Formats: sequence, structure tokens, C-alpha cells
Amino acid sequence: MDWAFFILAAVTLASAVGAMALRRLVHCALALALAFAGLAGLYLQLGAQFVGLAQVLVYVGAVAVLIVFALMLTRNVAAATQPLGSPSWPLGLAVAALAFGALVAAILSSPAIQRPVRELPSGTVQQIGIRLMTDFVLPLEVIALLLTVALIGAVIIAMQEERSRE
Amino acid sequence: MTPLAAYLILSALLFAVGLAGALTRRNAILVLVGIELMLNAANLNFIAFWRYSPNPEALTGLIFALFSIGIAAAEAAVGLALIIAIYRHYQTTNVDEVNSMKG
Amino acid sequence: MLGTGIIKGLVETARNFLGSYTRQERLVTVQYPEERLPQKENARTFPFLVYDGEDPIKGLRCVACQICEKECPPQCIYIVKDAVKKPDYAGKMQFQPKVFDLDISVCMSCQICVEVCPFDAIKMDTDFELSNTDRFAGFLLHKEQLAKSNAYYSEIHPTEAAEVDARLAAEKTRAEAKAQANAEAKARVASDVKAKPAAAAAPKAEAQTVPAAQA
Amino acid sequence: MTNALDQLFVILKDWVVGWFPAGWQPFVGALLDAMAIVAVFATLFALTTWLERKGLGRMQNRYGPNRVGPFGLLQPLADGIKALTKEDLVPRAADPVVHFLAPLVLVVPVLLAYSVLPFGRNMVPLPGCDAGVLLFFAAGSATELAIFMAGWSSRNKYSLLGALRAIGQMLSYEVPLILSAVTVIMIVGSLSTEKIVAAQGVYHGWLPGWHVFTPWGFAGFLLFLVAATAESNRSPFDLPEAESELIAGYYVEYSGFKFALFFLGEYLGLFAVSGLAITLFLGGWQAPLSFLTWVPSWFWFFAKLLPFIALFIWLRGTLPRLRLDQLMNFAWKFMLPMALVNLVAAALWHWLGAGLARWLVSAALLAAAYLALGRAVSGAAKMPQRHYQLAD
Repeated sequence: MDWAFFILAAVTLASAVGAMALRRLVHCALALALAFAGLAGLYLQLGAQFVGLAQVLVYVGAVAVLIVFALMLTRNVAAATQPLGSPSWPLGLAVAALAFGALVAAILSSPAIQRPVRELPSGTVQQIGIRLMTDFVLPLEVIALLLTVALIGAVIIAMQEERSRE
Repeated sequence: MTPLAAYLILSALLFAVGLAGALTRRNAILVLVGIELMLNAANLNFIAFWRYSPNPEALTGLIFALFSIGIAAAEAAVGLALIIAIYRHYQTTNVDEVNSMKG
Repeated sequence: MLGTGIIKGLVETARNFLGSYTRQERLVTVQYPEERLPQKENARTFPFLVYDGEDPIKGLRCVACQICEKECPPQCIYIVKDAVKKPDYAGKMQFQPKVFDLDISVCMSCQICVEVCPFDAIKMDTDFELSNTDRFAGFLLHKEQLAKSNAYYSEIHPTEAAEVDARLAAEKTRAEAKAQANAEAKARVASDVKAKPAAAAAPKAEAQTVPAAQA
Repeated sequence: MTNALDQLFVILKDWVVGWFPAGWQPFVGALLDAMAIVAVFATLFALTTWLERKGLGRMQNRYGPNRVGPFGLLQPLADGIKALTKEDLVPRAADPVVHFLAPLVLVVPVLLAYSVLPFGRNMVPLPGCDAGVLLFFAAGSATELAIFMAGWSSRNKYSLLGALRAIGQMLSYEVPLILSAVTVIMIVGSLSTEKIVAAQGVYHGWLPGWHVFTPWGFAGFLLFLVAATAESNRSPFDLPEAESELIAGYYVEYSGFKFALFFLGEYLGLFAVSGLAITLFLGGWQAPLSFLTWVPSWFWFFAKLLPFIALFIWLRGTLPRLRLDQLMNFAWKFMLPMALVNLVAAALWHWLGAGLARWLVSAALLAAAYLALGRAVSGAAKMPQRHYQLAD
């Protein structure tokens, strides 16, 4: 446990709370991007260089920008006057608190956290690549297919209205 | 507290924040943001378990996190496309107002 | 083929780039404060008042007739006529402007004041370096600032000034001739009171010369 | 002697770091690296603004700046003083926090990208970074968010329009940019910039074994160059800024030092991406001819960087701005297929082994793809002959 972890954890949590609780939607999206960046920092802290950088590239570079674009495309004039949460928000908070309590109870009672801490394992890009191309080649192909299908599907869903109007 | 427990509790907190947001906010895009946060909390779990596992050479946690990032990207793209399609129909992204089955 | 146009364009700009170093005539820029283009003769900026003789205020040709003030489309001229006649540069008694103000931030350089002035007293300047730190008072020019000598006028607009000078000189000689004729006539009247036909002819001649002088 | 000159800065850094207690040394070393990068590239930025204005001026048969100092060399200083002393205006409707953060979010990741560029032998600020190229692109992807922040927080339709244009353009051109870099990663087998440079350190006789001297490397280099121009919003892809239509795009509402920061970020991004192009395709700090290896390695890096800057200025002076549909068509209908074909060509090159066959096969594949795609792209833009009633 060092300072880097606490700083990154505090930044990540604060911006995650901001992403969920801020009034302006664009502020939420920007806070989300900061939370993603904080998580990437935590991954780097854990020695997962490749995943951390992929996290920045995919989440900060693509998903956050996508969300921002969606916000721009669905500008809601009435949103400013409406209340922030849905009417059943105390119930939602209670469910979340319950889930958190259950998770913490499970974590603290787990034997896994008592394992001795080992040396920083090396997860070089080359090792990841070799594993991806040997043991995990089928999941990789499936993911590739899924991404292609999702891309085409997203384009078709977003374009549908346009075509039926013509 | 061991480092693994700290990472796991942080991940649980992130998950709870994401869940609370997804359940309480009205805007569909923010519901999606909450889901993204929960997915990221899961990713943090994968990586933390990889780091403190008895045999990290297998790299299973890392590769799972990579797959999860890929799937989350696909999910975000489809989800946002759906939200835009809904917005075109109803002129709103408020999930409480989108309650009729007719298109 | 794709890309050939880009290469052609790159060659063209490279030729211009190198050419600007080897051939001086390519560089058309005039390095303004040090180098200046010769002023065009018909250039005009804002009006100024012409004076004759040495003293700028005494020698003003302006007689405060206020025609330009009335004609000015944006109404940038303000004149207060002096109550008494004062001697001009030649010692002749004239009405003169007590105040002659011209706001060059309002003036639109239309030159109508020059067209209407019957005394060739207001002309267009060519000075364009008028920047000022006071944007209100700095651009309201008084008659001290507006007064510029006839020599300056013939320097900036030589052709026009020559015409004006010739015309004024002709008027002057005609006026002098008339004055002389008048004086002679008076003398003749004084010496020969009985010669009535001659005395009657003199005012008639005077009446004829005045329209001629104005034309 | 030559070795000492080559390692001059490394020795200097080690000497300074040696003065500090052991616990501080990594921190001090990193600080020194960061200071050196900021100092060198900020100076280069100042020099480039001068070079750009001079060069553009000469291409248009003008003098360019020649008032402040000899040959106008102090012009960047005057510009800097002007930017620092100008009033910092924030529009009343603007979102003050986001408006303030946007220039910082733009400049900081760009500086982060420099941490993996090898400026010379043993001169990588972040040595041993296993995923260097990935870090570069990850840092670059944060600039899109900064541009959005600037455009949105200004509450100005021009800036928002410029920001959305910029993001669309950067997302579209990031794909061919990364794909053209992937060819090099595929051949070298590493994401580490140090290993990529080391792989190009072989000489065939006098000639260097740079990647640009292979068919796939040449095509990849050109694709990378075009995509890099678009990524850094340089002319002819400067339509997010488009002075004549969007009056400066996403940074209309910025003034004073924040505006200067945007300018700085843009040029630093340009240098960084040029540095990556040098690393990937032009052998990094390797000497261009085998008998020139005695020249210090850092000299070669900057000797390669300056022609890049000159090329970007030259392109800016030559090409008119593209229209938005032309821009997108070019990205998706030419750049992307070409980058994919290039991947195949690189794979074939690797597969066929040494010999004449791999040269012929990959060159023929790329030439055929270029001709076909080029015809498709320029054929679509061909317009019927126009007739003008009154002019004829």
C-alpha cells in the first residue's frame, strides 16, 4: 500500500461519484473520463501496462467521446428543470448499499486476501500476444466477430429512422 | 488490510456507485455510464486478482480484462445507438417516459 | 493518377519560395515606414483650410460663409462666424471664422465642401498617418490644426493647385483693374462733375465686370 | 571521444542525479528529463512559428516577419510577451472550470507522449517501456476530449462546430494512423520504441535498413504522414480551425495565454507525431549512411525532425483546405483500405523471406491497390464539364 494507490483510488472514486451525481450531463461525461483515466493508473500501478494503456485508448479515447457525442445528439431542453433522479431513488440507493455490503462481507471473509504478496509479475506485451494467439485464439476471434457485428448493428440502429422517413 | 483487499473494496465501491447511478438517474445515457462503471469495477477485480494470484504467469486475468474492455466498447456503441434511436422516437432520453411498447 | 496534382503544386510553391530569394522583383512588398510609394496626385483623405502669406490664422482664405457647414452630408463641420472684420494677410478687412472645427472621425471624405467653397479655402489633404491615442478629442481638429499653407497645397496636388492659383491670380488682376477703373472713375467724377455721361458709364461697367469675375 | 559526445546528455544527467540521495534519484532523473523535453521542444516551437511565417511568406513572395531582431528572429519572443500580457477573457456564458481545464488537458497528454520517443542512443525518457507505441497513441487520444471540452465550454456555436468537426476528423484518421504503425510493430515484433529503432540499425553496404526503404514501409510512411497531418489539424486538413469559416474553431473564445497554450499543444503534437514517424520508419536516431555513425545520435534525430517541419510548412503553403465530405471520403475510402492492404503487404514481406520475390510481390500489391483506389477516389470527384452562359 503506498500513496500512489490512495491518490489514484481517491481520484477514481471522486470522479465516479461525480459522473453519477453531477447535474450537467457533459460534466458527468467528463468526470467519467477522469474515472477511466484513474482506473488506467490503477492498472499501471498493478503492473498491467498493456491493459492500462488499452484502457486509456479505448475508454478515454473512444467510449468517453462516444458518450459525449450521444449527449450532443440528444440535447434535452426540458432536462434542466426536471429533478435529477427518478422518483424511486431512495430504493435505488438502498439496493446499491445492500450490494456493497454483501460484496464487502464476501471480500473480508474470503481466504484469498490472506495470500502472501508476491513479486510484481511480468505481463509483457509479447507474453500477452503469445497467449492470445494460442490458448485464447477462439475467444479472440469471437470478440472480433462481436465487435464487427456490434459496429454494423449500431450503425443500422442509429440510421433506421432516417431511412423510414425518406 | 492486505493490498488485494484494498483493491477489492475499491472495486466494490466503484460497483456500488455505478449501480446506484444506474438505478437512480433518469437519463438513459447516465444509466449506460453507470453500467460502464460497473464493468470497469469488474475489470479492476480481474487485474487485482491477476496481480496477487498464486500463478500470474498464466495471464488469465489480464486477458480477461482485455476481452472485457473489447466487449464494453461494443456494448457502449450499441447502447448509445439504441438511445439515439429512442430519442428519435420519443424526443427524450428520460427512461421514465419511455414506457410504451408501441414504436 | 492520384497525387500528381499535389506534386505539381509542391513544385510550384517551391519555385516561388526559391524565386523570392533569387529575383528581387518577385517581392512586391513595400517596407512601409522606411520605404514609401510616391503619393498619387488625386489621393484624398480629409479636408484642410488653405492660408496665404505667413500667419496661418490671419491668412485663412475662409470667410466663414458657412456654405460647407450646410452642405456637409455627415455634418462634421462646425463654424462660428466672427462678429467683427479683421485684416487678412494683405491687410484687407475680412470676416473670419472664430471657430472652425472638423471631426475627421465623422468625415466621409466626400469632397463636397471643396466643391461648394466659393473661395477655394477648403481643400482635400493627403496625410493618412492620423492615428491618435484619444479617440474623441484627438480627431476633432481645430482651425489651428486645419490651417495649411498654399505652398503645401501645391506640393500635394500640383496640377489642381496651379489651376486654382491661376484662377485666383486672374480674379485678383481683374479686381485690381476694376478697383483702378473705379478709382479713375471717381477721380474723373471729382474733377469733372459736369461730365454726366461719363459718370453714368462707370457703374454700368462695374455691373458688367462683377458677373464676369464670378464666372 | 565520439562516444562521450554521443552520450553527452546521458553523462550530464547521471552526473547531476549523482548529487542527490539514492531515494531521490529516480524522481530527480524524471524531473530532469521532463525539464529537458519542455525546454527543447518549447524552443523548437518558438523557432517553428518563425520558420513557418518566414517560409509561408516566401512561398507567397512576401518577406515574412523581419522587424523584431535580426531577420525577425525575436518575433516569437514578442508574440509570447503579447500572449502573456493580454487580458484573459472568459465568456460570461462559459463553463469556467471546463474552460480553464481544456488547454491543460490538451498540453499535458501531448507532453506525456514524448516520454517514449528515443531522442538518441540511451536517451528515452521512459526506458524499458514495453508498450511504448501504445502509450503514445493512448496519450494522443486524450486530446480529443480536450478539444471537446474547449469547444463545448465556450458556449459558442462556432467553437462547438469546430470541436465536433475536429473530433470526427481525429477519430477517422486515428484508424489509418494506428494501422500504418501496426505494420512496423508486426515486422519488428515489439511495441517498444527502443527495439523498433534497434531493428533499423543494420546497414546494407552503405545504405541503412530503415523501414521506409521497403515497399510496405514506404506506403506506411506516406499513410502515416497524411494521417498525422490530419491528426494534428494541419493544413490541408485544418477544417476544424478553418479561420475563414469557423474563425478558429474550438478555440475562438480563448485569449491570452490559454490561446498560446492551444497553439503550443498543437505544435508539440506535430513534433511528437513527427518524432514517432522518425522512430517507426526513418530509423530513429540511426545515422543515414554507415560511415556517418560517428556523428552523435541525438543530432540525427533532430536533423530528421527539421525536414519534417519544413515539409509540413511546405504542404500548408501549397494545398487548399478540404471540404468535410472530401475529408471523410478520403479517410474511409482511401486511407483505411490502403492501410489494410499495407498490412497484407507487410505480412507477405515477412512470409516470403529474404530475396527478390518479396520486393516484387509487396510492391506490386501496393501499386495495384494505389492505382485502383486512387482511380475510385478521384473518379468519384470528377464533375461534368461546366458551361457558363455569359462567359462563352
